[in-house]
Amino acid sequence: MLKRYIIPSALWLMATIFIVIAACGGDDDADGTATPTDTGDGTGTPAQTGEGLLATVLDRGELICGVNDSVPGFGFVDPDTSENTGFDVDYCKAIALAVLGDADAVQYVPLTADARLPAVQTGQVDVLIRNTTMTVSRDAGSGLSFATTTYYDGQGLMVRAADGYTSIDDLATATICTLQGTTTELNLTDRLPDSEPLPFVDNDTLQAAFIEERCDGWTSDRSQLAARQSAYPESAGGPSALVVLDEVFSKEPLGPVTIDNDSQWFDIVNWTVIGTILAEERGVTSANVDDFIADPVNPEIARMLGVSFEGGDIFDAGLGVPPDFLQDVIRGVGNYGEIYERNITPIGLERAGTVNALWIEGGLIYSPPWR
Amino acid sequence: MTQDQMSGRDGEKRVGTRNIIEARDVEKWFGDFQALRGITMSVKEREVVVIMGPSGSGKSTFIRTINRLEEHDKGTIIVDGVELNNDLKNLEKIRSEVGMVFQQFNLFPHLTVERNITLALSHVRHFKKADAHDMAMRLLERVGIPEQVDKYPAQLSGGQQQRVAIARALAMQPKIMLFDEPTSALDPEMIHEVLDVMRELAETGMTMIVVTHEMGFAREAADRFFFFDEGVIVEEGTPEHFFTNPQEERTKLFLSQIL
Amino acid sequence: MAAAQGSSASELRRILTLWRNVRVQRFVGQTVFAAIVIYVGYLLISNMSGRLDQIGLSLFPFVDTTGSFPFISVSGDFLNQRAGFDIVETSFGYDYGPNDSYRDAYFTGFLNTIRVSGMGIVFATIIGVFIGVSRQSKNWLVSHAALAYVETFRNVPLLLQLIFWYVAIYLKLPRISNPLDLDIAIVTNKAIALPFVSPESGFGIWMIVLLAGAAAGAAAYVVRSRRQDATGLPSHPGWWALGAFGAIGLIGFLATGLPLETDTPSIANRQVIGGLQMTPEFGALLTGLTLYTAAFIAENVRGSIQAIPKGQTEAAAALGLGSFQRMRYVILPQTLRILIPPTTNQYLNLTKNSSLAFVLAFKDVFGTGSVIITQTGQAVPIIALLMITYLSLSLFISLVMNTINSRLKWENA
Amino acid sequence: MTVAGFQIPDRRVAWRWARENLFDGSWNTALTVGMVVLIGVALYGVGNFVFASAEWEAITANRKLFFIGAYPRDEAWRIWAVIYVLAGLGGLSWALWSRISPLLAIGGAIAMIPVFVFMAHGEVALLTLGSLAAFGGGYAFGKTPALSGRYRNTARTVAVFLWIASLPFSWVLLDGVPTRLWGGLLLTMVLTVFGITIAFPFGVLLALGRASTFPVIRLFCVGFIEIVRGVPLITILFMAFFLLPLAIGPERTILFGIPVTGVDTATVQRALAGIVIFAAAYLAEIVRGGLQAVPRGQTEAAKALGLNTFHILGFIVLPQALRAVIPALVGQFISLFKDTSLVLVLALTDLLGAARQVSAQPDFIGRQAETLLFIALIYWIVAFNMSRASQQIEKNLGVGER
Repeated sequence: MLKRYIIPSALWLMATIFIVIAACGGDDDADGTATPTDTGDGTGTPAQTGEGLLATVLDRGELICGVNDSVPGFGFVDPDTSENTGFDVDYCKAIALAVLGDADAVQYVPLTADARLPAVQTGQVDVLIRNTTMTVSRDAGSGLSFATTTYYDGQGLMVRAADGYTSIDDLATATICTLQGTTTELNLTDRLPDSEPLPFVDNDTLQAAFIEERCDGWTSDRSQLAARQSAYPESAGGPSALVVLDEVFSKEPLGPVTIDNDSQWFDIVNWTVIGTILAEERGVTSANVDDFIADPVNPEIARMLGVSFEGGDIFDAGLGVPPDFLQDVIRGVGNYGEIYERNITPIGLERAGTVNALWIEGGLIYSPPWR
Repeated sequence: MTQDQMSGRDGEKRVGTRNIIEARDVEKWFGDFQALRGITMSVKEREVVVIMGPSGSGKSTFIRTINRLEEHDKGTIIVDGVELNNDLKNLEKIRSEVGMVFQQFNLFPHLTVERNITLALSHVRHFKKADAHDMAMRLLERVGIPEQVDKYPAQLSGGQQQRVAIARALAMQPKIMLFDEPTSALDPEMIHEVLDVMRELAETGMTMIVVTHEMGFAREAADRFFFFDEGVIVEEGTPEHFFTNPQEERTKLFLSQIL
Repeated sequence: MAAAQGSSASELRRILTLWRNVRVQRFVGQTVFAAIVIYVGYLLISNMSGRLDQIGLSLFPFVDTTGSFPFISVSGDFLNQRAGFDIVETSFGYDYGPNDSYRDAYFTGFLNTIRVSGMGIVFATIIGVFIGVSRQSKNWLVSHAALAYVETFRNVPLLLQLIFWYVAIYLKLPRISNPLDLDIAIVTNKAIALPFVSPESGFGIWMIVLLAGAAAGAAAYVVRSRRQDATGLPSHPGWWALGAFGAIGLIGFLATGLPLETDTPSIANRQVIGGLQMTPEFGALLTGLTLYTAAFIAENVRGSIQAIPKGQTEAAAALGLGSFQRMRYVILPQTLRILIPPTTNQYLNLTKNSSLAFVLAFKDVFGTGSVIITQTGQAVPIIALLMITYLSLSLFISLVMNTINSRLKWENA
Repeated sequence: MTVAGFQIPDRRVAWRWARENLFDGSWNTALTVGMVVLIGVALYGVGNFVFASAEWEAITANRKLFFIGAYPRDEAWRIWAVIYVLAGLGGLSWALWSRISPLLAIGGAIAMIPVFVFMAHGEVALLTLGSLAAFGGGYAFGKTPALSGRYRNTARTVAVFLWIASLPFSWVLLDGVPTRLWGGLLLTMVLTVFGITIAFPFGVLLALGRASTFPVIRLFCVGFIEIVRGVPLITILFMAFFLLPLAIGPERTILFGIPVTGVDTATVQRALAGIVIFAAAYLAEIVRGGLQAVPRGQTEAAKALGLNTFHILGFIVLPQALRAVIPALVGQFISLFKDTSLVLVLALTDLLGAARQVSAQPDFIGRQAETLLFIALIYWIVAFNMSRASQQIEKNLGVGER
């Protein structure tokens, strides 16, 4: 009889020991000097490490972009066309245009909140553009880099109008639905320590629970709340049955995320975003970009579009992509304002007067100089 | 066994006068198949009755209706003055008065030989533990295997198992014993050890109904003989009548095949 | 081999013979196999480690490798950091808050897994046995309803069933604004609450009295069993034991001055307060796991009842045993022997399946683990930890069930 | 005989049947009445939902999503091609092996689901009927005198190879569309079928390894099997999802100190890898059961004839062992079919994922009950019929009869 336990027990023990020893082996390996891993680095085959993701993406001919598939406005699947659309998705296209010159050369990987950061860490996606908040621990401690913020968001709390809540403090002991594994879950605990968070893995089950009054409040980034509010089913009272409370209790700068050890790739992603902002600032749109290519009215536009200004040299910042990459980007997806108008305005989030307006209009959307 | 039963050695006088089993027009269906088509038969006290017939003739079904392992659909069966019907009280009374031995022994594999014998004694007859043990030992001696008392059925040979099964049935001190082909699952060399026990039992004056194809036993021990076919009694009589002068064609055919 | 006289030919033959030797072949074969396995394992792990190292993570941060004995020290590292997220639903009174560490969070999830699996095992067994016995019912309607149950529940993915129970059943319970208040119980989709008791002064003494009652019950059982053996009269030792325990417990309860206080649930501030509460998330998970597993257990029960030859029942009936006695002394002991191994498998499945809680907002050990992965980025160690956790649970359940099985010796029936 | 209960010839017999089966004693009558009430309430609830309160538009508007996910309509011919090839092969096999016919018939019936559920869609119905024609064509070909007579054994061997070849063929054909677009029932079927067929050889090897007399190999196999079986599938999927790219990812795979180009896996392939690992362990246990069912005498007889170990395994032991476990293998197929729904955690859009996408669409928000019931029906039809088919095979092969 005893035999029946000895074997599984021994196995179990061995499994544990194996993992531990393997881990040590791994550690040694990382610190060591002449191990196979290092040989890999030592040989330094450019295609593998030197040019990193850019080379990989060019080889593959396709960009793998981690996105959301259930937030209207930012990233969701259009039921009519089965295609991914939204603000974040347009930035995936922008990067694909910048690197490959083809807006369709993108493989969208829908990711849950839980899976998104590991997906970047493990190289499953080249870039993550999925309402991800930049925080210091994510940037510094998790092997990730955050590019220029594309949307300045903040956490809000949405309640049903009929319940009569007027401020966030009214919900001090309430049940509040949130998404699992997000910064909003952590912020909520900081802001309302006595509340009962109910963390779901996806927005759909969360909404079902909220409609049934399982929870009293729904906390998320205000952009997502707005998107959800705009699509709130009529059977549950429609958008007017909901109120997003005024207080914003966190800063949620959302932007593309890349892996930490590949600065070239990071730069391409970062400056593609900046390019769309600069284009808006300079009035370059998808409609008139060809006019500007033909006649760049000032040197910065010429530098940005990678064309010669009055017969001068073409400016190449050395990003590793052709200097005229922004031409494709602007022609394909438009400038920042166009992307915003196309995706976010329809869900009811006006831009004027918010932090997401251009800096010259009092907002935070600002482009460093292109030179 | 009472004294007068023991004394009834003489074949002619041994059989009593009272009908201990009376079956009248018994019919039984299995779905659309009619297994018994009107069986009428009575068995007297201390009588040994042997039933023969080809397989599917209804002989097993009939003796199983006597302790109501099968419910009959029509007709009446009266056992020791009690009619078999849906009344649970009658049923339990009859079942503890009628012992049964099965073709497949049906010993309880999870119980020792002793527990097999004493189970019903303690839970139905409410015997003291010591008394039940004594009873078990006495019966095991009677069937000739007292040394097997602590074994499990799987450790015994077929003949030994069947003898335990007989002892188990006898423990309830039944008035009637039913044997449903008790030797047909046994190897030849074990058949006679079981038949010896049965023969001895018949000599003590037990009322027995035996379904068997053992001609030797039938000729020697039986008082009366029935031949079943297709759910009816084809022929009935003494063993002599049967083996020397059967009347019906079907009986003749059957006997010619079996002898 | 005696021919080895030093000549090179015989030396060669000796080596060849050695090579043909079965034992040598076995040894070489296994060594090669082991080497390949170890090398491939090393390869995969060094790759992982290298890749993680690039982005500044380590493969298994629980352990520090140090030069001196015992070479490994479990440091915990990130698991000691403040978790920062809250888990509202905890089990067995375990106290957890957002200021506790990731380790505490993981443990909270672990206890939740144990609670839902434990309760699931109990309920699935009860329902499974009930349905399995119903499958054998002579009543056509009952046996076929049981069949429909089994075929429905086992042919649809559990994950789908869990979502269904949550979204279509538990969330549709009365809302908190319009609760179903049954005086003794409150039913809302925030919680189903029953009255419960909480200890008061004298509780400790009463516990001691209860202990004494248990001892008295055991004594009564022994005495009555002996009497039954001695006299043959039915003495119902089980009932006597229960009676003794109950009587002493009740007297003690009154004597210690009613040491329990009823805790009736109520609604305040849109929350259900007090009493014994069950959240819809836990309810849906438990219902789904229970009904799904019960379908499989029912099939096991049916199979094992059918495996008992009909002759056993007949022989028992022919001896005059009543239907309860037949079940208790003849059928059940034989059934259990056949039933326990496949049922153990179902218990293991239930425990593993409880990880599907991730679709509901119930934090079991897997759910907690995946939150920790997101918050810390430490996928490798957490997945390893999860696997070890589930392996341990599986091992524990097998151990318990095998012990029970080996105790069920025939003679104890 | 419950079947007899349905063949009630006239009223008297019906009444007798009812009395025996439903109203046999007061307890039974009470039970019957109780059950009637219970079933009535349940039927009313379901009926009321299905015919009155449910809005099935969520289903009809999303037919494509449920069946093939985001697979482009223009490329759907690839799927049809695969179905036609499989149907033709199925027909051929039915003609060659009469004994496996239940499985094939059920497989065909499952392929017909789109027609039964979506009669409205003319094109699909036509194409599905076409697959019936392919099936019939294969059958007719298999029944030609040459194949059913002289060359029958050759034909069988060829058919087995065709089946094996049909898998990579199907994958290559389907792969004309990137795997990220695969979804719905298509993805569920791909994961199940490829999962179990790829896992099968590994399962057999593991089972043989576990039964081996070599302690090192046995220990490895026992360890693999028991560890995989001791943890939930979801952790294995997680592992495949997170750790596989780390271990064999595109950049740093090193073999004997030489860097080699690693494998760049998409989510579907990773999920498949996880499923294969999982299924191999369970299949190994099933095959082990089969190995144990082969009497020792078989091996001994083969040894006495002078066969070596490989011949004994290949010609004597494995054929008998595998034949004995066909029903269990089908059972594993069914449970894997249900378990693939867990790829939801990797955000793949299988059948369950499709249902969740539909209930998130603005037009159909909150229509979860309809979508869940609909896919539950699909899962149920497939699983139930497969299990019935396996029972039939069990009977045909005489497995389990002693």
